[in-house]
Amino acid sequence: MAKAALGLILFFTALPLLAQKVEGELACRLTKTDFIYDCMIRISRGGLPLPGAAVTVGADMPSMPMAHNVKPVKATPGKTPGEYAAKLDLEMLGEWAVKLRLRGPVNDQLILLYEFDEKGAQPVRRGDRLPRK
Amino acid sequence: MDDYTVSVLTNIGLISFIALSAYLLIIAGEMSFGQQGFFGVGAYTAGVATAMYGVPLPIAAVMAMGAGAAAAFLVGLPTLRLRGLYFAMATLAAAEMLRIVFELIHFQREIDGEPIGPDGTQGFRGIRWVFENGVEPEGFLAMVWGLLFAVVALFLFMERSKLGATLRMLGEDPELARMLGVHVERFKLGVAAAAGALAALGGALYAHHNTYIEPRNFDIMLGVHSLAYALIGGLGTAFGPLLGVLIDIGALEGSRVFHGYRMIVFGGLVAVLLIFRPRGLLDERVVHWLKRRLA
Amino acid sequence: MSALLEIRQLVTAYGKIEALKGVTLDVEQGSITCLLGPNGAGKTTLMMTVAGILRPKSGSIRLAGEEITGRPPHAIVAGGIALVPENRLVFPNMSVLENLQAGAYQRRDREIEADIGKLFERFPRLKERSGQNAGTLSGGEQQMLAVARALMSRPKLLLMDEPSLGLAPLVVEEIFRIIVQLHQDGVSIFLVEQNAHMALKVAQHFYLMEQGKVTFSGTPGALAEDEVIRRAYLGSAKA
Amino acid sequence: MIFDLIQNTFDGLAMGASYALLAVGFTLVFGVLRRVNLSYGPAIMIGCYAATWVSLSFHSNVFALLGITILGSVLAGTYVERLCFAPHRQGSAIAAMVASFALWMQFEEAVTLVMPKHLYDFPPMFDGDPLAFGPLSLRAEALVMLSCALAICFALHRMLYRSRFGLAVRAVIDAPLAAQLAGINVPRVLLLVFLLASGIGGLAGWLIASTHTQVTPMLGMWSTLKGLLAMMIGGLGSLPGAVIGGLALGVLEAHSQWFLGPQARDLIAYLLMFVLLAWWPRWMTTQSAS
Repeated sequence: MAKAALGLILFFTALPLLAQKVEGELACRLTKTDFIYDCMIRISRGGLPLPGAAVTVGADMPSMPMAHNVKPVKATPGKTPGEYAAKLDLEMLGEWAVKLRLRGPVNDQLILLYEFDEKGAQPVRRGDRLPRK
Repeated sequence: MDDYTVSVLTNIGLISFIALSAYLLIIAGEMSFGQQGFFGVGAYTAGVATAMYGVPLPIAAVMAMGAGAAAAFLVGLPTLRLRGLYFAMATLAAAEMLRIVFELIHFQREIDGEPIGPDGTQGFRGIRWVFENGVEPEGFLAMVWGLLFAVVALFLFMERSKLGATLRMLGEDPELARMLGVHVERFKLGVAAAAGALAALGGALYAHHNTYIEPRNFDIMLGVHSLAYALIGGLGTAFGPLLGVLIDIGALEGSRVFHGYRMIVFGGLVAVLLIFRPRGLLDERVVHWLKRRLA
Repeated sequence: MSALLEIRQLVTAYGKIEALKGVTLDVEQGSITCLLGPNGAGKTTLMMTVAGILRPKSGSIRLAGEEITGRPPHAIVAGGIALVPENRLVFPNMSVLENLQAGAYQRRDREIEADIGKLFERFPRLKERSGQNAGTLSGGEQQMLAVARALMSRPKLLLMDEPSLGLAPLVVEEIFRIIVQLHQDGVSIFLVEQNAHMALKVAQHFYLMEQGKVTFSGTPGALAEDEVIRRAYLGSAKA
Repeated sequence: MIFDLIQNTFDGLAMGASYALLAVGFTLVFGVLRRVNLSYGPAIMIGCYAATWVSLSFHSNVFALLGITILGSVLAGTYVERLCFAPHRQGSAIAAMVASFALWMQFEEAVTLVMPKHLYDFPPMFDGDPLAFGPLSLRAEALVMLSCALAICFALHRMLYRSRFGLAVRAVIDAPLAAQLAGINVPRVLLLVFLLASGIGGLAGWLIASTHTQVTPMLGMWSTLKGLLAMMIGGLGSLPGAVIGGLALGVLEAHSQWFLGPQARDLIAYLLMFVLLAWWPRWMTTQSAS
């Protein structure tokens, strides 16, 4: 009985947490090897760092979904809570949809659009589709 | 199974829907360069239904199929009487129009304080029905392949029936079909709508697998890949397109042997196979031979 | 002395179906040789194979002792064989003059203009229409143009595939007059013809082809004497 | 307002000149082979990338790069012809179209493997400001491009109607079997036409790259789609039509972009292509290459 009550209380206190948005951020640096990036992933929930998640990182090319994906790697927890480190082996420079699969405290998937160049990666800002003008 | 295997298998299943959709039109004698558009219609329709209005995925998938069939019907109405090359170019134009329409759609709702919905070129995030309902990747994989097997079974059943015979006759000799009393235009519209629905079903599942879609997902690359899968896999049986997908995504992409060169290998394979096996690996003759062997 | 055209054991197939099943025949220098046979016997296939459009599966074709089997069509034209195809096949959107110029495409000499002049003398009606598109000509005129175009390559051997097909009787007679004239000018002619009555008047040697095989070879006299052939090709043949 | 309209038209004509050039090459192949070469743009891209590579490695003059661009496009074009068009000469037009797309994928990946950056600089044709006409301006490159398009169109017309090779090309268009029987080496004529079109494509690619002073992998798809569109608007298979179609497309795009935005610009272009194909197929398919 007490257990059930505790469970209920936990359930209701957890609800607002569950509804809070999980967000991710990426900071990458190109290693000495072509197209391999050292990436630091920051994951937060409702603005607070989210430690303890099992994070798998993959990537898709937006204009060839399903067929062109990168073998997902498991990210390792970094020094600061909410930070995770992973090595991404991409096939080419350009835009990738980085896919973060989260398990543990949350079961979710985040898609981050980043442009990978010869230094690192920046979030994609979309404007005109054509590179001209 | 590890995550990667599950995701590759899911992708193979998902892309098989659009490959089968291209196959259905090819055996009816039309090569569409635009099935990606209907795949996109399915993805957006189902995504809007589940993420914005809380419709359960199964119902949303049916809605997506309806939308895909309707779009394919409307595109087919003025284009199906065009021959070969002209039909190919018209469907390509139609699919590109659909893609640009996706870019123009900004339609969002506040859900839990977050704007959810298609946002033009920024894409459509948070199609999270699968996660909210606790479907594990393995479960989703089973769902995709279950539906795929159902579709293939339907194909196999159809090919044994009078409908299948009519379909192939339409592809080989539409004039003969007309003389035998087939309503060629009406029949082709029906086929186009069915192919649209099939592509849309694939799109609906894809949107929920990925949780995020954007207009660029549905560009010409996807459409021509689906054609290529059907053409290299073979036009003799519904297993042909599946074989095509398996070769490209399973063997070339999945094995990672050709890491970074896959498009070069696959492109060359398609070009060479089109010369030596114009109707694919599992063409009518091979299928006939196999059937005799198995019988 | 070997024949101008020697065909030995020629086999041509469409996929698995053999249309020619080992054809052997000769066309003598300076002769008009005629090939008879029912529809589907493989006559057009034979012509197309000699002209290089179809590739034989086996066998050999020699022109004046030289092996030409398997050569591409343009090389065969250069070697001295020109085919006047079935149903004429002129270039409909090009003028009569351009049709003739195209016929001389293999040649690089300076006598092309002169040859066109000579052909216009032989076919005055083509001269009248030299600026007109070939597609606007009548059937008989198109046939003449096709013959003239073939002659522009200065062939040693002229192949003609059913030149009288679909033409009015008067025009057919004119075409045969031209054939005789060409022969008198020294052109060797190998003719496929359904109209056996007309062919009997001009040809020196006959072959009969049935189901991809040569079943008869002989002179006009022998042909006329053969009971079976006479019934099949002369008895009911239209004049 | 009126100046905007005129300026837009100017910009449109400038853009349209490059579309016209692309469409002329596209039309040459379509008119003779009755085949759509989707690899047309990607082969041009190969030429531009080859030139960019030379430019980065040897800092060569922009006009020397013209030769490299044309050479690269022609080599890539030869590869496409041998693998996609020669084998399907008697076969299906669609098979050739799909095969040409397969090679497109190869070209795109090959280019990004060798030169992975998303954008490379290409040296400009001219340094200096656009030509000014009162409040209006026009880039000199646009004039060069437009004159090239017109000159090539004129030269091709001369070639088709005045030369021995032109006679052969028209014979092949008119009746391919008869052309073979007349002693014309049809496969060679087709190959040469294809290479000629690739060379024109290379010239177009160089003009475009040096006008925009950049190359990206998008250049391939962009060239194919714009060339295809302009060809269709010009009536599928007519050379003067291709030039007019290109200019019309450019002007249409410039105005729709100004009034409705970039997406609407592309939407309208595709809509036009769709409508032309769907509702006037007879008009589209009866034009011959002249």
